[in-house]
Amino acid sequence: MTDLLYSDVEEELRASVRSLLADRAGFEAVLARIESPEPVDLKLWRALAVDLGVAGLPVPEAGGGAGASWRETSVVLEELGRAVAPVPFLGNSVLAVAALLGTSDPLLDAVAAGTRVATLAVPLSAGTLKTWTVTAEGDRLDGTVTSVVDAGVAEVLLVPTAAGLYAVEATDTERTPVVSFDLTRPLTDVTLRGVTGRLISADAAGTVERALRAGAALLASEQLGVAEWCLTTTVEYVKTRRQFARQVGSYQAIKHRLADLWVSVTEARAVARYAADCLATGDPDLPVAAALAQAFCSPVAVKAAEECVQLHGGIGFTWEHPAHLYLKRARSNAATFGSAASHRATLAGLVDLPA
Amino acid sequence: MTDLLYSDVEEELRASVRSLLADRAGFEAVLARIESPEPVDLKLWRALAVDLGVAGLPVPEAGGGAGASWRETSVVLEELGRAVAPVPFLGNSVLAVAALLGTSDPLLDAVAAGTRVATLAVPLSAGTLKTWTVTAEGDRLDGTVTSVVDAGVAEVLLVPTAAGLYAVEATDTERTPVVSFDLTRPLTDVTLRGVTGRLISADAAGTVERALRAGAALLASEQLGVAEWCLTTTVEYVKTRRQFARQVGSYQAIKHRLADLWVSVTEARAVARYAADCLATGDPDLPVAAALAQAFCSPVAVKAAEECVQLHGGIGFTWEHPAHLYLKRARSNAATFGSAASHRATLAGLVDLPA
Amino acid sequence: MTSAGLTRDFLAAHDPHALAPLDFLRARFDAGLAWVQYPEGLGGLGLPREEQSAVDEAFTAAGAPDNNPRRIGIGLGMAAPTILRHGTDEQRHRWLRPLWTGEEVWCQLFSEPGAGSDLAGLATRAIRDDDGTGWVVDGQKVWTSMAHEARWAILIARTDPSVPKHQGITYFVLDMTAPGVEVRPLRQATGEAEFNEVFLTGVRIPDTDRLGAVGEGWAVAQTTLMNERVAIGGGASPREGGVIGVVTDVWRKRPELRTPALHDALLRLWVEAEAARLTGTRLRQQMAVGQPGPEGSAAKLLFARLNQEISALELDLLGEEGLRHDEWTMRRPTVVDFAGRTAGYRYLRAKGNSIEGGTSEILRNIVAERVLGLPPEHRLDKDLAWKDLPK
Amino acid sequence: MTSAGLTRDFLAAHDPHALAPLDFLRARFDAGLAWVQYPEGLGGLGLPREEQSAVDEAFTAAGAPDNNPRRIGIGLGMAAPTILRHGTDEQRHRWLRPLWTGEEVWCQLFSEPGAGSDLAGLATRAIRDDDGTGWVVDGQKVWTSMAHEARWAILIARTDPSVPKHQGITYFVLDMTAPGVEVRPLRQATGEAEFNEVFLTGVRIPDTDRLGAVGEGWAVAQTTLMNERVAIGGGASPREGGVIGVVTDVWRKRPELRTPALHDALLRLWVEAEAARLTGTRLRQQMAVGQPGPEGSAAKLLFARLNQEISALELDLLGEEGLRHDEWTMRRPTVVDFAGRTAGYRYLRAKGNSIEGGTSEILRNIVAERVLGLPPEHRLDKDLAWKDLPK
Repeated sequence: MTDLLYSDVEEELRASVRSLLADRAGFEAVLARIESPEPVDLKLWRALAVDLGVAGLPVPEAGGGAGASWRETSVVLEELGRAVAPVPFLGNSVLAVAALLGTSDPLLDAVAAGTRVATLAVPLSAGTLKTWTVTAEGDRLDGTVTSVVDAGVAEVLLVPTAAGLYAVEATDTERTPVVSFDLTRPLTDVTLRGVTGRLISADAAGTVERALRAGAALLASEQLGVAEWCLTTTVEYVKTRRQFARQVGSYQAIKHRLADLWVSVTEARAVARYAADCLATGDPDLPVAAALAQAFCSPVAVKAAEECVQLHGGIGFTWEHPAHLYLKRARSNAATFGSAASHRATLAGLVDLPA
Repeated sequence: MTDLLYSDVEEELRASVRSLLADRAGFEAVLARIESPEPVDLKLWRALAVDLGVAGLPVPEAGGGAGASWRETSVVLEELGRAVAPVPFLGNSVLAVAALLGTSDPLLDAVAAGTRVATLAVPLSAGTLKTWTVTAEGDRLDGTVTSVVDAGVAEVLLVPTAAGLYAVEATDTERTPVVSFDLTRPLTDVTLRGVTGRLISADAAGTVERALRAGAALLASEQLGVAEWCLTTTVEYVKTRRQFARQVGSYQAIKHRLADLWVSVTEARAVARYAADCLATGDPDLPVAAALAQAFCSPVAVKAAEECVQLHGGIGFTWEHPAHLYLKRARSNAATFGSAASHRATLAGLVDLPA
Repeated sequence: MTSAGLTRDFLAAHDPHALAPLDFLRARFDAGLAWVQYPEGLGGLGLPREEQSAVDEAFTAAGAPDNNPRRIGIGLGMAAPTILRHGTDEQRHRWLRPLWTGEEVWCQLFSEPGAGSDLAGLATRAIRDDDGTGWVVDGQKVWTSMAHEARWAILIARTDPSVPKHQGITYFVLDMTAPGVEVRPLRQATGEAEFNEVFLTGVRIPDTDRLGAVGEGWAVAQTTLMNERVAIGGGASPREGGVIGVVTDVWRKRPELRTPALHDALLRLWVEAEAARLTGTRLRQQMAVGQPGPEGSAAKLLFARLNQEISALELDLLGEEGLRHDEWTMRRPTVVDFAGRTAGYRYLRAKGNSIEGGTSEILRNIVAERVLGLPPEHRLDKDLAWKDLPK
Repeated sequence: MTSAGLTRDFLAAHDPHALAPLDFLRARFDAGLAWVQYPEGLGGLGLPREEQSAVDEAFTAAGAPDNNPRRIGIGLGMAAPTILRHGTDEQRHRWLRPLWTGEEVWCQLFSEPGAGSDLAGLATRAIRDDDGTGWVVDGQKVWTSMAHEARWAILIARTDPSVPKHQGITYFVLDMTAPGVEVRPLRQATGEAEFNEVFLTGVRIPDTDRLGAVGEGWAVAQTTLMNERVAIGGGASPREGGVIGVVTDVWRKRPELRTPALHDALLRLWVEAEAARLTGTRLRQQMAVGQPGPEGSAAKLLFARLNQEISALELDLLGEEGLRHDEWTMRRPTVVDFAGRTAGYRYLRAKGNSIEGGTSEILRNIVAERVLGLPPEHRLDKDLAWKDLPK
């Protein structure tokens, strides 16, 4: 039976991560950073990866990891979502780890330990990848991949080609920063011109599919974290903000909207936990769980962020208030690893509801 | 410029019809009738058709009609919708009149005068009709048409076949009453076995298309009437019903829902008027206006009826309260002359938004 | 001995195929295997509630007769826990055994035409009779399922109109065969009458059938209502259990009805239904480890909305068939058969889901105030005497 | 003479290509052809408002310079009607001509950080100065467009905190160049700063710049606000005008982005947009025959919701492109350019539509109470002195 609760260990992990983020990734710090030359916080990343050891949670201890599971990874993602923290966790600890876990490549050690930041060179929007934009001639790679997450700070890029998945040194590639819609998750266009790669797996298709599925399953936990922050923050705000000499949260229309949002967030938690557990346990229902996770949690996070802005009134629409960062993250996540609509289309095939 | 307002003449017509319906089609009377052996009120119909002369409003006076237009017809439909009155107006004064108007058939006289009730033998759900279930061999017709509106009381049936549109005497056919979901709009299955028909038009396809388009355009006004009754009745109820020593209508969540519903009904009025005016004036935008009318007004009426039931609480769920008749009419209308979704698909072709 | 062992022994000693069903059920009750979490002597063994499902499964596997739990749901789910918690020993022993075996059906006389969401505003009066040994009750109750089959009713009535409304209510058990009890069917939008109106005219209730203290009825009723909401929201179901399974079945079997717009609409609802199902699963896991979360209210809200949206989609899918119904005959079902009727029936019946057992509006208030801690509605009726409230 | 005749004569006498634009505009004002419904001598001829559009068209056809109406929208739409209705003759003559010609830009100092929806709760204080010839104002205003370009502001401030809040407000015209006026850009979620915060520290206003009586400012402000809502909801537009046209354009030009689910979503929004457009058309037809319906509130509610939903759909359609933006630079636009930026910009900017100029929540209250006649919200703040209200 799938366990949809949080274990004590998971709750302890959450507390450590939350405490670190509260210290180091407060809103003012994040806001200042995103328009700075270093939008990603590598010091914070090292604290997470090295001090807390969360960079490779599902990797066996022998492989440099923490010997935990994807369930714990999902808890970290909830907290990173709550803080919209600009660290290369999604690229490194979800995509790269998932891609490398199936191989016996020694690179996994460093990636899981957080000492070499890696990411998978696919467009962040990809739910599946059927064609390759990089070609391999022997070990020389040519081509461009757009909108790659965490590629700006990665040392190693995992590049899929028809001939297999290759590891390349990031500094050998041309990296052009993208003006990302989500400022806390910078994207990079990567161009390879005759770059030398090292073959990691001949089965790029299978590896990428596995990584993107892990991404879809786990992103739901980040979306849950975003939604929870938005709900909690809004509830607190409407308790204190007064208009017409009454707390805004005493107006029934507001109360009912927040109640409905709470119901949605409650559902999102069950759905996200289910996906994380299926991924952690290798449950055969994983394809359904991952598609369901994105089909459900993605719009919930957007809705929560939209309600957060609206119910804060004018202040929620300013740059100086955190709400916009969550709105941008939620909206950006809605186009990450495939849209909710594309995941519904995937489900149609999986659960025999053909068009 | 399309006139979306009501003229003084239209408002006078509305007042006459409303007054007649208030006298003769009160809720208790309608409720008693729908489970009786005569679910359609032919006395009321005669009062409408003969006394008020609304059976053939768009028909020129020379053709037995009132020499008005489809705009006036739409006002009558609003009022009939407000009363969910069980009279054969939709079959006779919309479908049959629209079908006959393009012909010079003398039957139009009697139909427009309301002295012979006619209807078009198509399934009420049909938005378009591309195949015929009745065949003509010379003037002998064979086949079955299901779910025909007003066929139970019609004297003449207009039957489309590949060879053209025929008029047949209703008593020559086998008519099986359907247990209709909308009890105030009884349907009938009609079977013809070698029935003699009189050819009215060789172009059955064009005639049926014209009639169904008129139906779609005008049904929006009935839907507006249904929605208005539901909104008005609910607003009145929540002003008087108290729970927790407060009027239910003083709770903001209720207020906001009713405000949103009022906005939708306000829109539905503009959309329904536009469709009626396009039909009345032969505006080339009629195909868009008719599809828009159903795509928009159909869900508004359903929403209004659903809110009416819900906001009345328990009493709105009883047989003894009128709300259920409006819910059934609204839901049944949503499957009449094509669903909202099918009209959206029609719009896609008309306004160049291909799949 | 464990409940598993006791069950084994009981089944060894009592052949379910040899004994008359009622005798078997009485014996099972007396053995403490009816509801193991109840005290010994009252059908239980004082064991954790979680052990019950294994016991039930063992009985089912042995082909034992059951007590037709859907028919006696109000007794099992609402009356019994209230009697257990607030009844005297004598009351418990008198009522619980025939309640559980199904010999006596129970109904609930709470709602009134003027007191729906605002249940505590009820107007049914109970006045002490002249000799002080009982009460005389007058009033009208509504939305009472099973009243026409019930032997007993749980009843709340106003015993003191001169105090604020929550303070003047007392909780009784009413003999439905008593003179002055009149049950009339209440027909619904579906044409059926699942429910009844119950008119009480000078009905006498002995004071020994009062549950809890005079004026404490509102607190007692909370036990009943809490158990009602758990019952409505509860129940594990497999994927595509419930109404979603009906419409996916239509979709799979009848490709000619499919359109691209309906396809995405169906998938949206499939996703919603599966999310609601997992939410229910998580709720039960929380309860099993003793963290009763507030997800129960969420479950009921979702159940109502999904039933309504899914049945509406089914009508959209069916087109002309949705214009046609099976029958409008006034019937008196004892259980709601969602799957056995037309899509139109499901559509109409589901409208009741957001009204019965607490409207969705009241549930949202509960979530907003109790879960999110938002300020309560402005109320006039907490301090004023009931008789002085605007009606 | 008719306005058409006067326009013809004016254009015959004033060559728009020969005169300097400002001279031309001043002459047009003086000829009463600025806003024909205004009184003679104040840019008008006392004619029906409907005649204006024909006049404007004639000027446009003749290639005449316009007064850049979007830049001076607050002056034209809000300040001018208020000055006309509540100003003295002297005030009207001083302010209306340079306002209309665009020589002087106006802004509006109403909202405050603590007074948004509850505008009448404002805290900015105006105190009579020592010699009684003027006022000294202290406070903070927010959401002020054009404050950085404005010469004048319409301002409401509290002159008496000891009376209930609506009674203690006075309406002023503020010279934005006066000492103590500080304008700071207010950056929005889009990265731009369309708006400003305005800090008022010991700013002196002569009493001759007061509009209406002391303590009557709330009534005067109603004229301003009524005109604001009409302006926001108004405007005829062709089919597919506005944001829906942007997304239909993407759909038609880029078939590779299409999916069946998005197709139906797009059609739903097309239908909604067209219904909203027809609603606006009907509203204008009603106003033209002197039946000003309450559809204005509906129009603003719809405008906000549609802009939000349509821009979200555009992002859904764009996929990866929606992850990429054009720029986050802090800019100071004077008009909102919905069509010229990315879908992401539209999505973010549209979030402001349901907040600015009256939140959608407040508009729903207005519809519920004023149109449907539902009971007002329970309020503490109507009778208590402003200073005693909970803040």
